[in-house]
Formats: sequence, C-alpha cells, structure tokens
Amino acid sequence: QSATPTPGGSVAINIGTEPPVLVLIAHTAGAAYYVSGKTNEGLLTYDENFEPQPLLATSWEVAEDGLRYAFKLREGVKWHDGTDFTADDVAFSILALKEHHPRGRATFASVEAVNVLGPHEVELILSKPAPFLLTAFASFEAPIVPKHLYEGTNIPENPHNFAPVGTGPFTFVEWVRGSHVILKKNENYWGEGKPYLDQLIIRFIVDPAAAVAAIESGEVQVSVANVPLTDIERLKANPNLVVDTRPAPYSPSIARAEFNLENPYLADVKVRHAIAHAIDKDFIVNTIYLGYATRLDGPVSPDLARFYNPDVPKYEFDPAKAEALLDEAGYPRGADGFRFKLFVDPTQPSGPPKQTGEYFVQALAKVGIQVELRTQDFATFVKRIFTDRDFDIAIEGMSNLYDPTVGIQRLYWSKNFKVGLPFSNGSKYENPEVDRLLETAAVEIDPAKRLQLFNDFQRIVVEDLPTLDIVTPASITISDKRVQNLKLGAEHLWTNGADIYLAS
Amino acid sequence: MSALLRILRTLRRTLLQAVPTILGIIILNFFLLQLAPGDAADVMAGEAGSATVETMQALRERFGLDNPVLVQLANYLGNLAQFSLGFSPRYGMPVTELIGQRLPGTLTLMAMALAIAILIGLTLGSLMAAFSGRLPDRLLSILALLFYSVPGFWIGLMLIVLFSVTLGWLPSGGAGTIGSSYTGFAAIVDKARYMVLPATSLALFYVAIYARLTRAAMLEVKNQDFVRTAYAKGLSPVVVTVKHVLRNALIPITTMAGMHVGGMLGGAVVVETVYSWPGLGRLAFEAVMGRDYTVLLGILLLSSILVILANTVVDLAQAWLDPRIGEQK
Amino acid sequence: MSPASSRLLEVENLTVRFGSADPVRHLSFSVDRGETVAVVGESGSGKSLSALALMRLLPRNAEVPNGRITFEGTDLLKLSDRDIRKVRGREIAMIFQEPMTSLNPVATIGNQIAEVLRLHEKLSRKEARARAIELLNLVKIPDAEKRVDDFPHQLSGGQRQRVMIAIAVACKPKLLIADEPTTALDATIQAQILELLDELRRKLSMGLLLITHDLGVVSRWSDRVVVMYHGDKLEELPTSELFSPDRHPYTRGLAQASIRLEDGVHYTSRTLSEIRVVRDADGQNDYQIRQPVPRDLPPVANDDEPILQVDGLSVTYRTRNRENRALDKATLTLAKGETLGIVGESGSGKSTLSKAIMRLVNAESGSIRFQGQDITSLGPNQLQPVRRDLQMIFQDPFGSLNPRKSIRDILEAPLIVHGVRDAAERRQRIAQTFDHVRLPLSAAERYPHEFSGGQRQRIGIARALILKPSLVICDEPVSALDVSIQAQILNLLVDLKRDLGLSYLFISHDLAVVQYISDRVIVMKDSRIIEESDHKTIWRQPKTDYTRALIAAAAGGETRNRALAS
Amino acid sequence: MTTETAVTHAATPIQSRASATQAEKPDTPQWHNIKAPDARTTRTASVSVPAGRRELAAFLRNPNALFGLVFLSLMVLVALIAPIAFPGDPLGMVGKPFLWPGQDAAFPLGTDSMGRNVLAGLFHGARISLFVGLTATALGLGVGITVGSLAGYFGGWVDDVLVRIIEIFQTLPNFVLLVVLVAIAQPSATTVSVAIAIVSWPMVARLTRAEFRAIREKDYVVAARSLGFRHPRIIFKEILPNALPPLIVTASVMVATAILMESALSFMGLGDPNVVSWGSMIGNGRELIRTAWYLTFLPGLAIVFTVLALNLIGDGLNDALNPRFSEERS
Ligand SMILES: Nc1ncnc2c1ncn2[C@@H]1O[C@H](COP(=O)(O)OP(=O)(O)OP(=O)(O)O)[C@@H](O)[C@H]1O
Ligand SMILES: Nc1ncnc2c1ncn2[C@@H]1O[C@H](COP(=O)(O)OP(=O)(O)OP(=O)(O)O)[C@@H](O)[C@H]1O
Ligand SMILES: [Mg+2]
Ligand SMILES: [Mg+2]
Repeated sequence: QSATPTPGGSVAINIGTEPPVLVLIAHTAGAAYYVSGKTNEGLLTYDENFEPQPLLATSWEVAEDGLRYAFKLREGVKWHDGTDFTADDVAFSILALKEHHPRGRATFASVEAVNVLGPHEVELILSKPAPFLLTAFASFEAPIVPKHLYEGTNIPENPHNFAPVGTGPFTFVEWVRGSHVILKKNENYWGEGKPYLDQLIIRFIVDPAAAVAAIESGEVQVSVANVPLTDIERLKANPNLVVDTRPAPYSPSIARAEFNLENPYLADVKVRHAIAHAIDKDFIVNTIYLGYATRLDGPVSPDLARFYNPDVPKYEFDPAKAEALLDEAGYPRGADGFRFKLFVDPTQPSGPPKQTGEYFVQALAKVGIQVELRTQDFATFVKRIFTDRDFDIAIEGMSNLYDPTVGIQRLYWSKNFKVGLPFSNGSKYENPEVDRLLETAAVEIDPAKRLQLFNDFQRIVVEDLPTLDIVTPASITISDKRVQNLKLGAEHLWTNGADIYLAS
Repeated sequence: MSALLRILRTLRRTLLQAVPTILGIIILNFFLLQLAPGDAADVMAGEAGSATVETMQALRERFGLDNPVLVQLANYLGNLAQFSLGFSPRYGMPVTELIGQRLPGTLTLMAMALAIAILIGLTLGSLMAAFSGRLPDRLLSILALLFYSVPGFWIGLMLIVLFSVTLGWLPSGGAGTIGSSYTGFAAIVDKARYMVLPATSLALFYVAIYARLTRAAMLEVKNQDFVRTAYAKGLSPVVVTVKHVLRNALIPITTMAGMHVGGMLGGAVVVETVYSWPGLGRLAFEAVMGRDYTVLLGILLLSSILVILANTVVDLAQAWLDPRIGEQK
Repeated sequence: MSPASSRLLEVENLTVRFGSADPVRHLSFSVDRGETVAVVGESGSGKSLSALALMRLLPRNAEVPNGRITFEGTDLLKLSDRDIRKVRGREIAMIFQEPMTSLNPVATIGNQIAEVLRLHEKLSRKEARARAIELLNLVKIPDAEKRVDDFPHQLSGGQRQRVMIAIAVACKPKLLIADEPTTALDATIQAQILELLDELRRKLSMGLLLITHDLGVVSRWSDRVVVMYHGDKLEELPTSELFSPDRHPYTRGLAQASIRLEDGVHYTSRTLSEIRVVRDADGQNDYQIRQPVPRDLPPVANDDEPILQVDGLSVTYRTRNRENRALDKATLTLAKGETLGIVGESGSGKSTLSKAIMRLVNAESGSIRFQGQDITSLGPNQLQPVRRDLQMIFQDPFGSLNPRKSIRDILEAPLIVHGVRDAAERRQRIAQTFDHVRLPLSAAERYPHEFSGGQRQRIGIARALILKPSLVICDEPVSALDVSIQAQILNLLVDLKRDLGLSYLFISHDLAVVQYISDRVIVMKDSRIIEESDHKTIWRQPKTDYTRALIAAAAGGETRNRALAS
Repeated sequence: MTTETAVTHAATPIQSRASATQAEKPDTPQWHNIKAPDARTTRTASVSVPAGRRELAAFLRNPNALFGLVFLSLMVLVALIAPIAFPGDPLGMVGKPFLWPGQDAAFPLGTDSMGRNVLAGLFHGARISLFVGLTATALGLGVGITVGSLAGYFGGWVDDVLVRIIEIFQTLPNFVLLVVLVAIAQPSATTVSVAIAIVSWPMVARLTRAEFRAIREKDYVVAARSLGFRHPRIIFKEILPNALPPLIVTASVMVATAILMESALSFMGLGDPNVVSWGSMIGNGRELIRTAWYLTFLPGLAIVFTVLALNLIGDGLNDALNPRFSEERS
C-alpha cells in the first residue's frame, strides 16, 4: 500500500477465541485461520477479485475439461526445519486434506490422483470437474505440510498441528495455552526481504471489554472480531487506531434463522413467509449490529460478490401482511392472543445471535406467535439441532466460504440432511429442483452458466424460505495505525502476513 | 516432641481419608458429565462448521466416545491407576502436561489473592473490632460489603480501565510480558505486575468475608478473660491485640480460608476471563464447553487434591496456632 | 503503724456505674504494706468490680463517676493510659477469679510469665525464661524446667492457678489482688495456695487484697475484713472480730451461716441460719438472721431394696491418642432417703461417676441398678421413664443452662418431654419449683446470663427437682455460692428430702458441707473409691492417709488464725 | 439450737400453697434477697415480654436492622408490584436504544442496547433475583443444616459418611460445577436456583457440623440428654439456636452469593434468557460498560443495596437472637 515498507518490529494480534490447532491440515476451526497461513502456506493466494496469485505454486494450468490441474512449484523453498520443500510434500498434503480435512473430503472428492511430475511439479487428476477447486488452495484452506514429519503418523493428532513446521514467513516459537502464540520471522523465507515483521504474537483475549482495553492501552496492535460494537465509535475517534470494515470475501459470514421444516407450523410456507414479514431486518442491522452489518435477502452474502444475486424476492417488514398470512394459513389468534408457540435457539448464549433471538421473541409476539428463547452452550445447541432435532428456529452464523458449492450447498442439499452432522441441512429442506441446480453447478465449468444456476438457486430458496437469511455482519478489524498491509486480497487477515509492516 | 508427631498423625489420617473421597469425586463427576448434552465430537465438528459423517466417526473414535460408558470409566480409572490423566485429542497433549502448564500460574494467583484477601480482611476486621459499634466500624463494614456485592467482572473491568487504559501503569491482561526473556528478579517483577490486578479482583470478593469473620472472632476473643489478664500485665492495646487476640481469632479464619481454596479455583473463571489469564478455571470452563471430559476430570481431580491438601495445611496451621487441637479429641 | 508511711492503697468514695446501675457505691477502704485485707460479701456484691477498678480494667461500658484511688500517693484514676500501664503488672498485680480461662490457651505458660518480665524488667528472652522457671519453682510447680513450655490446657486447675500467681508476683508488685484464688480447688490444694500467697506477702512485704466468700479462709489468712453487700460496704473490721456477736447483722449472719468442719454440725441436729434482707418503705435494708424451724426427719429406710446399686463400674475416656481410665471399678449403694457424700481430689472421677450413673457416659464394665431395674444397657427409649426419677445438678451451673432459653423454657421443657400436656399444670409446677429454690417468679422470662452464679445454681437445682425425681445427683451444688445462699440451699435440700423422700448423691470439695449434709461419705482418689464410712466415723477415724490429709487441710483453720496471733 | 435468731415477721411457719413443703415461704413483694444484681438493671418492662416478642422488640430497636428490613421490604414490594407497575414483557423493545437516564421522561432510568426499559427491568428483575437468591439460600441452608447437624450431632459412622459426601461436593470448584449443572439442566430460574443450592450447601454443612460438634459437648446438651430429651428436640431446640449465629451470617452472605452467581452465569451466557434478572441485566450490559455504564451500574446498585440490607438484617437477627446483646443494647 504505502511507500516503502520498513522491516522490523513486533505486532500482537488479538483473535479472541483460542484455536484448538494451529495448522488446518485436518481441522477447520475458524480461529486458526489467522495462524495457519502464517506458518504453513498453500499453493495459491487470491486478490480482491479472487484471481489466483502465486505462492508456493509459481504457475498453474487447468485443463479445458476441468479434469486436470497442474502446478509448478517454487524452487529453493525450505521447511522451517531446513529440509527442502518438494512436490512430494504437496502431493502428500493434498491427499491428507482429502482424507482428513473436514471440508477437504468434499472439496477434493473428485481428485482421483495426485501425480508428482518432477521435484517441483505436480498434477491433480479429477474424475469430474470441480469448478471451485482453483479457489481452494488458499493457505489456511489447504495448507501444505512437510511429508517427512507427517507421513506414517496419525495426521489429526500429529504434534506439528500444535507446533507447526511449514514454509511460511513465520516460524513457530511457542504456544502458551490460554494465553498466546509467538511466531518469529523466518529468516530463510523465500520472499525477498520478507516478512517485514520480526515477530508476530497471537493473543486470545476472550472478553470483549478486555479486548478493547488491550487495544486502547497498546498491548495489542490488532484486534479482530469480539470488540463490542458500541465501542467502535469511540475507537474510531482514537487518533492512534484505525477501524477497518472491509469485507473478507474468502469466507464471508452470514446470520440466518433456520426453520425446522419438520415442525408442522413451519412446514407451511405461508407461516415462513409470515415470519419473514414480521422481522424487521433493518432493526437488526441498526440496533443489534449498530449498523455494522448489511441486510441480507438471500443465502449468498454480498461480500461473495461473484455469486451474489440481488435479484431475489424481498420480504419487506410488514406485520399486517404477516398476520394476514398466518390467518390464511389457518392459525388464528387464540384467546390468549397467540396463534401457536415456537422455540428459538441461538447458537451462542450471548452477543448478536442471542440478541437476534430476543428480537424474534418480541417481533413474532406482535404477530401472535409466542416464542420462547432457549440459550445453551454450544455442545447442547449442536446436539439439539442436528442430533435431537428438537428445535423450531435456530439462529446461526454461517460462512459462505469462497464458493457456494463449498459453503452453501451443504445447507440446502437434500442429500446433506444427516442426523447428527453439525451444520448440515438442518431444516431438512428437500427440493428436487434445488438439488438439481446445486449438483449441476458443482460440476459446471462454464462460469456464466454456473452463475445462472446459482442465481436460480438463490431465487428458489428465497421463495421457499427454508431459512431466513438476516444479515451479513461486517468484518471489523481494529488496528494501530502504524500497522500496514494487514488485510490483503480475498484472504483478508488470513494471508501469510509476509507483507505486514510497521510504519514509523 | 508432640508437635512433629501431631503433624505426622494428621497427615496420615488425611491421606487415608482422601482416597475414598477422590474416588467418589471421579465417579460422581464422570456420570455427571455424561448427563450433559452433546459430546466432544459434536463440539469439534460444530466448531469446524463443516464435517462429514466419516470425520464425526473418526472424532468419536479419537475421544473414545464409541465405547459404552462403563468401559470409558474403566479406561479412565485404568489410566489413573498408572498415574496418567489421559490424553486430550482436543488439545493434542497429555492432560497432565496441559494442567502442568497452568498449575503454577493458577496457584500463584490463588495464593496471592488469598494472601491479599486475608491481609486486608484481617486489617479491616481488626479495625472494625477495635471500633465496634462506632462510625469507623459501620463505614468499613459497608465498604467490605461493597467489595463483596459488586460482581467480580465489573471490578475487574473497572480496574483495567483505570490502571491500564487511563493510567497505563499495569498491563490489562495476560500472565507475563509475552516473548520477554526476563530472568531472576526482573522476571518476578514482571510476573507480579501482571498479577496485581487479577489477584486484587479475585481477592476483593473474599475480603468482606474475612473482614466480617475477623471482626466477629476478635470481638469474641476480646471479651475473654485472658485478654484482661494481658492488660493486667500492663501490655499496650496494640501488643494485646497482636500477641493475644489475633492468634486466637485466627482459627476460624484459617478454617474459612481452607474452604475457599476450592471455591477460588472456580471463582477464578470470571477473573481469568476478564484478564485473559491462562489459568485452570478458564481451562475447566472451556473443557466443560468443549465436553472434553479427560481434561475436566483431570482438573476436578486436581482441585480435590488441592482442597484436601489445603485442608491438611489448615489442620496443621490450626494445630500450630492452637495447641489444644490435635492433642485431644 | 503510722498510717502515713505504711499506707499503700487508699480507696475513697469509689463508685462503679453501668448505665443506670451502680454495682459499687461509695466504697472506701485501705490496704497497708504487708497487710492482708479480705473482702467478703454475697456473690454479686461488687467485689470483683472494685478490684478491677483498682487496676483500671473495668469493662468498657462501666464508668467511675466519683472516687479516688490513691496508690503510693498518686491517684490511679488520674493517670494517663500510658502511665497506668506502668503500674499494672509491676506495682499492682491481680490474680483473676477464673483460672481456667484467664490464661491464653495458645501461648506457653513460660512465655506468658516471661512476657511481663520482659515488659517491665526489660529482661532478655533468655533471662526472662530463666526467671520464669524460678517463678514456677517458687509457686511449687513440679518439674518446672520441663513444664515451662507446656500450654495451659496441659495443667490442672490448681496448677493454672499457680501460674496465674507466678505471673502476678513476677515483678514483685507492691499490691497483689487475689480474687477468689481458691474456688473450685480441693482442700489440700487450697491450703497450699493460700500458704504460698501468705509466704510471698511476707517475703516481699506486699499488700494483699484477698477476695473470697469463704469465711474460713478469711479468718485464717487476713488481718482485716471489708464486708460488702450489694455494692455497699457494710463495715470494716479486724479479722479477730469476725465472729464476735456485736457486729453488723449481715456480718453476723454470714458468720452464723457458715459451717466449719470442726464444729461437726449435721443436718439432723441443726438447721442453718439464713440471712434475710428486707427493704423497708424508705429504701433501707433491714438485715435479719433466722434459723428455720427444725425438722422431723424420717429415718433412712435401710430396709428393703436400695434405690441405687452400682457394681464395679468403670469408665474409660478414649481420645484419639490416649486412653484415660477416669473411673475404676466403683461400687456403692444408696438407700432410699439417704444422702451419700462424695469427696476427693480434683480429677478423681467424681463427675465421671455421676455421669456414668446418669448414663451420660457409657460404662466400660460394671452394672447400675436403679429402683430395682438394671439400667446399665437400656436403650434411649427404655431409659426415658427412668430419667424422670433420676436427676442431676451439674457442676457448672452456667454451662449446663442453654444460654438462648429463658428460665421458663428451661424448666418447661422437661415437663413437656415427660408428658405434662396441660399448660396450666406446667405453669403451676414451675411456680411451685421457683418457690422451692427461692427464686421470684418474675425472673422466669430472663436468660441464664442475667443471673448471678448463685442464682444459676439454683436454677439448675430447680430443673433437677421439677420432675419430682427420687434420686438427685448433686455435683458441687454449692461451690459457687456464698455462705448465706449456701445455707439456704442446704436447708432446701434437707427439706425436700424430708418432704419428698429424696435420696442424694452429694459431691463437694467442701468437707464441712459434706459433713453437714451426708449420711454416709465416700472418698475418691485416682479414679477409685478409697474409703467409705458413715458420717460420724469418717471425720474421727479416717482410714487412709489421703483422707487424713484432706481433713487436716480443711480443719487447720482456727488454730492458726494469724489475725489473733499478730 | 432451733430458735429464730432474729425478729422476723416469718416467725410462724408459713403454710405454702400447693405443695406445703417449704419451711418458709418468701415474703413476696419486697423479697429483696433474690437480688440477682443484674436483675436490678433489668427494666420490669422487658421482664414481662412474652417469649418470642423479646427478639422482635430487640430487632426492631436496632436502627441498622430496621433499615435493612425496610429496604428489603421495599425490594419485595417492588417485586410484587412489578407486573402492575410495568405490565407487559420487561424484555419488550419499547423505546429508542441507549437512552440515558433522565433523557426521556417515559424511561426515567433509560433504555438498554435493545431499547428495553431499564426501570421495568429493575422491577421485574427484583422478582427473579430475589427468587433465585432466596430459593437457593433456603435450599442450600435446608440441606446443609440437615446434613451438617446429623453429621455433627451423631458423629461416628454417620459423620464419616456424611463428611465424605460433603467433601466430594466441597472440593469441586463451585463455578465449574455450576456450569456443568446448568449445562445439564438448561437455564431457568428454578434450575439455576437448584444448581446454586447444590454448590453452596457444603459450606453450610461444614459450618453446621463444626458448631454442632462443639455444642454437642456442652453441658447444657448433656443436661438435656439427662432429662430424657429426644434427638430431634435436642438437635432443633437445644443445639440449633446456639449454632445459628454463624449460619445467619452465612445465610445473608449466601443470598448475595446466589444473586451474584446468577449474574456470573448470565455473564457467561448461561442465564435464563426469557426473564430479566439483575444479574442478566449486568451480564447483558457488561460489554457496554465503557459506553453505557448505567446499564451495569443500576442493577449493580440494586444488588449492592439488597446485599447490604440482607447483611444488616442478618447482623440484627443475630444480635436479637442473642439474649446477651439485646440486653446490652437496651
Ligand atoms: N460487664 C458488666 N455489665 C453489667 N453489669 C455487670 C458487669 N460485670 C458485673 N456486673 C454486675 O456488677 C455487680 C457486681 O459484680 P462483681 O463481679 O463485682 O461481683 P462479685 O462480688 O465479684 O461476685 P462473685 O462473688 O459472684 O464473684 C453484679 O451485679 C454484676 O451483675
Ligand atoms: N469428656 C472427657 N474426655 C476425656 N477425659 C475426660 C472427660 N471428662 C473428664 N475427663 C477426665 O477424667 C478424669 C476424671 O474427671 P472428672 O470430671 O470425673 O473429675 P472430678 O472428680 O469431677 O474432678 P473435679 O473435682 O475437678 O470436678 C479427669 O482426669 C478428666 O481430665
Ligand atoms: Mg467476683
Ligand atoms: Mg467434677
């Protein structure tokens, strides 16, 4: 961005939640996104427009039929332990991802073989096209791990998941559980003069108010997420700090209310429409998110611009219409003023999900639907929704990820209704047309056609409304104004961090 | 002669009694945790946000959740018999190591908090007793109650705002300067700087209890005949209070302090959260949330050993404070 | 004896006030160097308060509105707090009434003695310890080098009393105040302690203010006597005149009410004089001495089965680390209407014996037959009816009353438990028992702490009598009472025996009292019954050395009256 | 030697009333011999107070206790009239968010981040907070006193077993156990109360046991046994009243602890989401502590004052129940 980066210095980033692992070879914990790529790079990185950029792969080639991906790898790269990085490592890692990575299983499902063509050349052979695949090689999404340290081990429990050895710009120093991770500059990094920082500290300050205090007192230079929204105005006024709300296209999150279609009331599309009309999304944006969110009308976040379809039916806030719909559906108000009763379960017992739940209680009561809010810890929530299926409306935060086939299909595809599987098709939505659209899009290599399929999909699910999409929250980063190049490209803060530097 | 004997006897008795207690604790906790909905696989898969049936199955195998409950218990007890607390797949390390990392910090924090609480409590309590029924007594007891009834996180956040953000004197969280290479005295100073605020927040809650207790005990002791004897010797009020009254009044206070050790570990959750202090309370909380039973059972086991040890220390302290204890009855 | 030079302490017009009450009023007296002044008077008459006032150690809620306390020329009441501290412990020292609680339980006796030495004499730690050992030797604690590190609870009551004395005399005070120094000690130890005090008085030529209710002690050890009643000094007199007939009626009453071993009085031959104080219309006290009419006593029914038969009874207290056989194969019988006196060393198992008979501690072996029934191993339910007939007056009157219950509740509970359903009947029984023990009914709503020691003892007696038992075990029922009240209680016990046919097991360390009340006497020592005789023989022909020593210690009095000698 | 030695009006033997057993009968009104020195200081008025009222009278004479009582009554009143004063759901989003106290007359104490009426929240919150505080304390005391008194009174194997049980619960870190319990049972005012009771009874039990062990040995208990009192009577009528002082202090502290624990649970997001409590208000407001401090301060104040009131009442009760203190105060 700005003039000439100056090397040196240390930056502490507070990411709030502590991740369970540091390398995402067999895991997809959101908190680890911030760390994994710093030590273990992927083959590619992406600019704002999702154009792939070289990283460990210097060039790549996708066959016309979309069934072969060939990568030329960077030469002279060394693992942090001094071993040479080769194509074997890449082949091994991709197969490991396919085998152990919770998403990788699906992403790389069609990868039939990974062939090492030379010390720095590798090809992937697919059984059927995977049009999203080229966007799947981001560092945190598909990290490359050293074969010599992982081969023959139980990969999910490999100790290097907790003490990474990678090729990235930062090497692992220590992980003090419950406190921080220290990464230091990789002196042998392939990128000339990079990284600029000498040290990168990842902190886990869970408490939002404490997180603000930490950034205000200068103990951390960057804070992502979990800063109370009410404090942002004040922080904006702080001359030392910068508040950045640019979106994170690689994994935009959305807030949604999932209806349990097995519930007799909610099985009626009129009821679902009525609920949509009873909810004032602008209220949620303004009051709960204090404006740091965008109203959402369909399953795709506008942050995932390539696939966003603004042209879907909109359910305007209209309680009268909601009441009419409910009457029409055959649920008149009873003696107590209520038509029927529903439960609302937010994912988290605090913060915007809970507040959204609270708003649902109030808003739906106005149209005669009695709602009881249930809060619970995460484990109970997961079990209740996806195993016990003892819920009516679940309020969740979800990631669109970088491609609808990867991030959205799982939520609407009837074949992904699986009892006991978290964050699958929890509504039990079954629409053959939607299934067809999703399945076709998953192998369609023509981008235009694919986009059309997704547009149709978006329109249908918004009409059917198995899920009410509510908002896409802004991704807020607060940083010391000296910290530069924090968010780069589509990967946002999840890049390898080699370009971050401290302006004097 | 009898002092050492007394101590040994107390120790032996405590250890013998601890075995059934600890076993009871393990079994009780084990079944208690079984009642909580959801399991570790649910949490891990849920956190990942995307999973497949196969990865879920693999997770359950890793956690040993595919076994019947009694087999899991037997496995756990088997592990324990070999002095192992098991392995946590979630944290990717043996539970012993995980706990070991946090134990020293937690213990120091607790000890410091307890020390602060007792010190301030004793001082306040003595003052209150000295002025019993008069204005200073009233004011101090209201102050003590304020400490007591203000939620810990509120005090914690306020202290952070004041001392870290506004004044910039003390760090707002953490357990030490990250990446520092202090040694010796500098390291101690560094640790102490990080500990002041959390220890104070943790302590304030207990200050009221000790202050009230001290006050009551002092008033009780003050009216006893031997205090009059001490005055009759010509001793000054301060000497009488310190040498004769306080020591007798300490006994109920040590009892209470012993009882608080267990409570502090749990009460520390909130303070640890506010100060991002890598302590056992927070770990326990996360283990509950993550349904990571090996870790939680390990902590609970440790906590009970700690409490039993604390009780023993209290017993010993009391035997030292009061020669009548442990000799008869 | 020129007053100017030898006068040590001069108390003038001293009043002690608690709120609206003045427990001590316009008290004046003096003590000379080397002189022993005794203060006698009813329990609660202000003796201890006066003593505390001298030390400026009155409770915080007390004040001294007027008076002067001149000690060696300075008015103690005018001294600053700092200066009075220099007097306390060095110039004036005090032995407190209650030796059990007057020592700090968590400090060694050596340190407690050394403390005062280090404070006033500025001795080093080592010197003070050496002096402490000397002092312990002086007060005749055996093995002083070893015991100097003992804690108070490791000493017997008599030994603790002696430690108190050691503390008091450590700095060779000019005035020593001894407040009831020998209450609750058996006769031999009592004699030793008084002798010790007297010796110290002579050696150090100190003034001794001796507070006691025991006229025997007074007549034997003091030069002058101050008689107090209700906060007023009634008169002051030389000890030699204590028993002379033309004294104040109250003093006379005390003298008549007291019983001495050598007089050999027995209940069958004489009632005891009682003092009655009546307040006239103009608020003046009228002191009257009366001797109740004698009683016709039915002969002790020795005929049929005895009411109590104890055979080979042994009790062992087991504590965590030691066993203590407190009672060893005790055997005794008690006929209906008989009073069996028990005397003996402190700690010899007297209370244990009574508790074992009451089934309050479990016997290790032996049997107890009560009214023909073997009660040794009855369960709680079968024991219930027996309890009604078998009652006990506890040694510690205060401790045996629940501090949170009014006297009415305390007396009513046994009636309720034993099935007196009718509230009116209960009220009537309570009123009647109040009469028995000479307590005004208006006191019924008050709580134990609101009574004086003597009254509490009477409440204990009332509780034991309210169920109309047939056997009452009396454990030191009169030890805390001054002679006038003691006389009343003894008369009452005899009356009840006559009217209700009661039997008593009567424990006391006061031989004269035992002599007066008992039909037969047993002597205990070291957990054993060592001697048993009828009430006449035992005093004349004691069989064991211990009994002889006991009698000698108790009877030595008159012959060695110092007051007469000097 | 059986002559009267003094002139007295009682020269002739007096026939006593019912029993006719005395040699002499007191000459009542002026019978000064029963002087009980302390009796003189006792005002006749207090002598005639029937049992039970004395405590009340002593309690009411104590200004501190009275203040506590008045304040607590006020709180109870607030809890009772909440549905009348603020009909409708206190969680209702009725106004503009973040109105400061005094900013809008309709919301004298302002609104929270969701536009809920803070005053209505405080009123309705009193219901839940007092409910949780009192229920949890009552349950905890009930169980704790029962277990503790049984263990302390009977000793022996009963004691051994009960102490093990107490220890098992005592050694568990309270808050962690609380979280587990709430996770199992789902947060609601009742479950939270029960959970708090479960974690707090061991302390009561320990205290009770210690007191009972000490008091059991006292002479008046021995005396009660000698009079044939049965166990329940001895436990509840003889020992318990004397064991009360530390328990009363503990109880007043426990109510506070319970209210605070509920608040800490809310802080961790484990409270009952469908009702307002002071704790949940603080929990919800905690992130806003820097911007809208009144949201935590006001319910905090309510807790502080309630705790204060409870403690004053506790102290007052203690003094009143202790015949000694109430005497000295008069
Ligand atoms: N702290 C106090 N508060 C109120 N009254 C008191 C206090 N201490 C003593 N008294 C009263 O003062 C009076 C005198 O008490 P004192 O202790 O001097 O009696 P005493 O003559 O020593 O009796 P005893 O022979 O029983 O020891 C008693 O009526 C007692 O009730
Ligand atoms: N509860 C108990 N536990 C252990 N030992 C006891 C207990 N009660 C009494 N003893 C011991 O038993 C012995 C006899 O005590 P007991 O009370 O019967 O003596 P006593 O003859 O009544 O003495 P005193 O004249 O002092 O009242 C003493 O050595 C005493 O220390
Ligand atoms: Mg006295
Ligand atoms: Mg005895």
